[in-house]
Amino acid sequence: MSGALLRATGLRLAFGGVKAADGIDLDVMAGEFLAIIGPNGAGKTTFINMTTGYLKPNAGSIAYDGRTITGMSPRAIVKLGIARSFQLPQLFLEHTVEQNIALAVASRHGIWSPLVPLLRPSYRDEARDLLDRFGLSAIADARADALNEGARKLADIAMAVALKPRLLLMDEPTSGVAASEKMTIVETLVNVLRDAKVTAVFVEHDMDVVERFADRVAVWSQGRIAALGPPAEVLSDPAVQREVIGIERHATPPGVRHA
Amino acid sequence: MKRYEPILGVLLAAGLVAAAIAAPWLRFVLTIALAKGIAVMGILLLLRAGQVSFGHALYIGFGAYTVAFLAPRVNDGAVLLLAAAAGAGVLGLMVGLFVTRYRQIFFGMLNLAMCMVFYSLLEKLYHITKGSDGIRVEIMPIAGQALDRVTYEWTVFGIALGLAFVLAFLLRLYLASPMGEALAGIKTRETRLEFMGVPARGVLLAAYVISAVVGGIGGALIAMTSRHVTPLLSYWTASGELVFIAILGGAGGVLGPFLGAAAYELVRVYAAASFADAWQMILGAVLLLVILFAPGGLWGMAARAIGGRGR
Amino acid sequence: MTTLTRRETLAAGFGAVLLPATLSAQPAPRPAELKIGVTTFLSGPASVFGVPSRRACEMLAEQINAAGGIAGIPMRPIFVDEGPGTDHLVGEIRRLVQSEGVHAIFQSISSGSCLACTPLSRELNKVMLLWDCGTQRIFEENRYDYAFRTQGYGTSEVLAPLLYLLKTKPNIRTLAVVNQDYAWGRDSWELWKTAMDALKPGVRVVAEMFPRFGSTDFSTEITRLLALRPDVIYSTSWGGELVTFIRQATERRLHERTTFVLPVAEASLQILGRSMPEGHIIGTRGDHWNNHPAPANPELFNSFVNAYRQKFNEYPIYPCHHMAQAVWALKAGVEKAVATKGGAWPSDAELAAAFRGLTFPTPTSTITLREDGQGLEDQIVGVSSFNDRFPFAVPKEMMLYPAAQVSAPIGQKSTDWLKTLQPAMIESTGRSI
Amino acid sequence: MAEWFQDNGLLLGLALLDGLSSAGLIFLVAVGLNLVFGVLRIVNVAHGSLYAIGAYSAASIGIFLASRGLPGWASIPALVLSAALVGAVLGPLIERFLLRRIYAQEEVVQLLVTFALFMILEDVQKLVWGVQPIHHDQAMKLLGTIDIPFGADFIPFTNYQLFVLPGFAVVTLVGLAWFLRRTLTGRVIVAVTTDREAATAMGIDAQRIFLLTFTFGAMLAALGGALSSPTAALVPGVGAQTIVLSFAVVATAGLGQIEGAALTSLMMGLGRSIAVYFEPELEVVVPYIIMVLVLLVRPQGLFGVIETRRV
Repeated sequence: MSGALLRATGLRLAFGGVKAADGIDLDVMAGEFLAIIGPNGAGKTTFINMTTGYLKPNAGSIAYDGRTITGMSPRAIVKLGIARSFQLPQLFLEHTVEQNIALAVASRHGIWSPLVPLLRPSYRDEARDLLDRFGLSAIADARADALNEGARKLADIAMAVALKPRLLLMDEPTSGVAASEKMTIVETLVNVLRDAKVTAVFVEHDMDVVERFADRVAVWSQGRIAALGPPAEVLSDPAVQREVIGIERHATPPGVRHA
Repeated sequence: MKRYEPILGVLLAAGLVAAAIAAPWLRFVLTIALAKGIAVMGILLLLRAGQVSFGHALYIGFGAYTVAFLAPRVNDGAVLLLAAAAGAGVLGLMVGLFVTRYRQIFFGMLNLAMCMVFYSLLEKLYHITKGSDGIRVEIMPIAGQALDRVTYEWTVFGIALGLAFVLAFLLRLYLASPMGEALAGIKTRETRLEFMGVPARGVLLAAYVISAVVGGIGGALIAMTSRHVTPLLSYWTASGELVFIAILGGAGGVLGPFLGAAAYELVRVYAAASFADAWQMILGAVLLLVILFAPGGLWGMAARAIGGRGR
Repeated sequence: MTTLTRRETLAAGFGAVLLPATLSAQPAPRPAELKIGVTTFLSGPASVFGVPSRRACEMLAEQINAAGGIAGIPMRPIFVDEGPGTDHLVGEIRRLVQSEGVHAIFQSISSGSCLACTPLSRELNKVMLLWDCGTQRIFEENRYDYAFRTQGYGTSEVLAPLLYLLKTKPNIRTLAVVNQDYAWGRDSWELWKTAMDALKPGVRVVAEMFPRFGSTDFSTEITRLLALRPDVIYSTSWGGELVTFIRQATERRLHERTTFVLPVAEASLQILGRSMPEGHIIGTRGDHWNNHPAPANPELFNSFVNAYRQKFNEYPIYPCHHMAQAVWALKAGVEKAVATKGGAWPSDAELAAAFRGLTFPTPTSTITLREDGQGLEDQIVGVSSFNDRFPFAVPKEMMLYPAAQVSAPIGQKSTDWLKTLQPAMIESTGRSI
Repeated sequence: MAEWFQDNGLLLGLALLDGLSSAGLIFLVAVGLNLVFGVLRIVNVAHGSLYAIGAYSAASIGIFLASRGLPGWASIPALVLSAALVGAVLGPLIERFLLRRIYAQEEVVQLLVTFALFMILEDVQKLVWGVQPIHHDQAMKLLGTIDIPFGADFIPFTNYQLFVLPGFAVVTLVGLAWFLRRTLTGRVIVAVTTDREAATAMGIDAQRIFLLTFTFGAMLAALGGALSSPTAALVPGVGAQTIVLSFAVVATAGLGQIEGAALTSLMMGLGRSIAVYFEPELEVVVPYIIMVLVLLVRPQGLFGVIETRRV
């Protein structure tokens, strides 16, 4: 691990009176898996939205690979190698899963070829390979709007991975996934990401997942980072346990969709 | 279903040719139907992106008037077709740069506004356009060949059919390409496109320009067939008619526009002949029945008959 | 009944299309019925003209057939709607000729329709009688062997009211125009302006307004006219728009500040009833006023007007008279052609030849189809007034303008000819009737 | 500039009066369309037909009452009554038997259902009321005129156009605003307009609201028609002319925003009347120019709210 891949400094953003980011300073190290935990409304998704260009901070800056990306468009940021997945899966609902992935593959190469099929052998193979690794081969030909929540979630992440990012931000990758499958899926995901040497930031509610897979964990509370460090250390902090994890475990039983 | 599309296309074309040989007056109606079918492919393209243009009669009118204006100077049908296509493309680019910033009703109504402004110009610039009287288009040589009337009509019919084939083929490729699939992505998840590094507006603009080009071609063919152009070609109801044909034919495949256009023109002719003062009611009722009882339009019906899915 | 037979023909359309279309090459056999295609507005705003004219046509066909038909053959009109626009109409004309096998076509109210369809007379070698459209462009820009207009045209229909105005109100100084924004509105203004500049130079045009075709509110235009107080307001509007304009204008007493000149007012007078103010100049696109003081054939005139009234509970309006003129011209033309062939049925070319130079009687006068195809129909203009006979305004102090004096000579464009007019013409043309 | 105002100030004043009256009428038609669009998300093309039928019915009922010797003052309540009647009969019929079957379908299909309905109703009007212009101006005549001084001169305006039309528009605007803000049903309608999903999730009976809103919209359309009938002769096609302007108002105003519709109507009414005074040829395109300019500055419409998608 060598230095910060992403550096957020003094990020502030308020919606009306609500401070979604109230002075966020965070370094994401190259190659690490950073988990973000915290109660709903703490500003976790806002951080991802700001990093990917969907929201513009009122103050502060974000640097990626030594370069300031604050205020850049999502499109430009993706081109630099930052991809994301979504809390509510953002799939092309009238396309098949395979087409969804292939579109992501295609967008890496530039999509401006009007006469060669999307599902040309090279894109198809890459998409199939990815689906295989995510264990989605069986539903490759299903339309995205026919999938269950867990499959949508995975397909959504697979699309982000297909962009071959250096930094991947995932918003609650395991919400909606059945508890019985959760560990297997995360394991698969982590293997894929480690193989591709992707740095990952993920918002997570399941502390078991955090404990097992995160290199570091950041605790969000009211637009601030309340704690930051290795999972074992942070999760055993009684204040964190009381204010974050306790509430979390009662407020959102696993499998419930966050709207 | 997609597999059958070429075969069905050939069958449909053979049917059109047979009808045109058998009844000379139908040849005229069917040429118009082909021309409108070509234009409706552009509507289909935009529908892929979930956008409804209520103003594409603008490009029909533009293509038609391009032919009418240039015919006395450039007396060759082939050149005029190219000119109409290119002109409509440029116009489409200019209008598209503006309207592709908008979605849904705003997109629809801005297109309508452009169309109505063009219509008003055709009416207002009386000394150039002859207003509602319109401009007559004489029989013209095509690709350097001077033609008598019947040969000319057959040639235009043939060109319309040939263009329909070529354009439908290209459109089919386009729709299956990354550009075409990204276009369909605008309908369901436009934001995701941006997060994949794909400029959604550019994708839509490209489709918009293509839709303008085919609109221009359709309009030029209409002018070469009816040989008289009037501002009515660009009235808002004419735009509605294009959307009407698209839905009647079904938005599932590239044959839909042609099925729709042929059905539309034939129903209109037969309704007008049988009930001269209630043809609108009959057309409206046909459309209503198709929407309520045959979702997917005529193409969907054909697809179900063969046993596949519409798309 | 007719619908059914036509539908049968159509049902046969797809099946019987395989029949060889070689009939026209044969020496023409005597048909069992004389089929006439009639294009007219059955939808949209201009159906105010189209539907009454269709009624008149059906009524006359019935009468003629009851009296033995035309040259012994019953006539059957087949109607086609002009409403959907020219690309549809051009197709319908082909269908009428190539599928229905009509023997002649009565063509179109709209100038646009006429300009689009008349060239087909040449291509399809079919006689077309232009029964109502007024554009001067038809016969001034082209020569047609198969097309004839059985009524007057824009030039005379505008010039006659202008002459009447200048004679009765020689001191006008300002004028405003409110016309519908489409070809007739623009054309009729250009004709008027050209003629006015020649006949009375120096009249100032204080407003040129062309509200959108189909407007339902003229309050703004009227306010502006009230403020401008022009001596004359010229409008060739018709239908619902003229009714709306006159009602909104009279309610605000615009008619007390100015003189209206309304060359096509006749068709709206019944609807306006007592709302039409008195003392304004009105025209009827011809000489067929329902109160014509001295029609050439009073019995025929009254029988037509009364039969129409009885059947439809209203007076015929000018499109009905125009339609009747086409029917009478058809009768005269066909009978002349048959007589020329000694009783044998004429070919299309022979039928067309019979119409050239044809003079046929109308109830009010006669109409001659000139060498170029243009009909010469006299014009009668007067000022609106009320009497006991009619529950709506009719003209009084009428002047008749013989067609030949208010039409451009053959081979000359109307706008060129109107420029050559001399002020002396105001006194020399027209006579009181 | 100052000089121009000195010369034309009085005219501008007249244009203002005319603009107010025409804005009133534009608003009455457009606000119903906007309300329906806000709640049902359907661009109701048949709104124009409802307008026309309202106008025709009002004229017929007025003529009937007059022939029965009813006193003149009754003609104004008769207008409102006939509008309510038309809306209450046709609105539920259309919503219940047509629209309700297609809420699940794509927007374009919904739009076309109303387009088909529009075509059918055009012919129905013709069958019921014929083609000759119909007019009944008792209400306008009854109220007489008022002389507005104009320099040394004076200009008569009809009280009906100067006061009744804008008056009805203001009453409708205030009444609607009160209804939407202060009553439970009104608030529910607003809730459905702003966030349909959330509203239904909260247990709102969307079907009832749809029915209610559509009926209400139909009544407003018919009211617009009825109120216009004393000033204008009714002919076939009057609906098509009216609806296209309302489209522009809706897109410019912003989704379901009644205040937006009011402001837009005012701008368009004034814009048009000013055009008639100073550049009459521009009158037709003024509404579209206004629409394009507004959307350039505010892409979501004058009073529209930007819909941010949660991701």
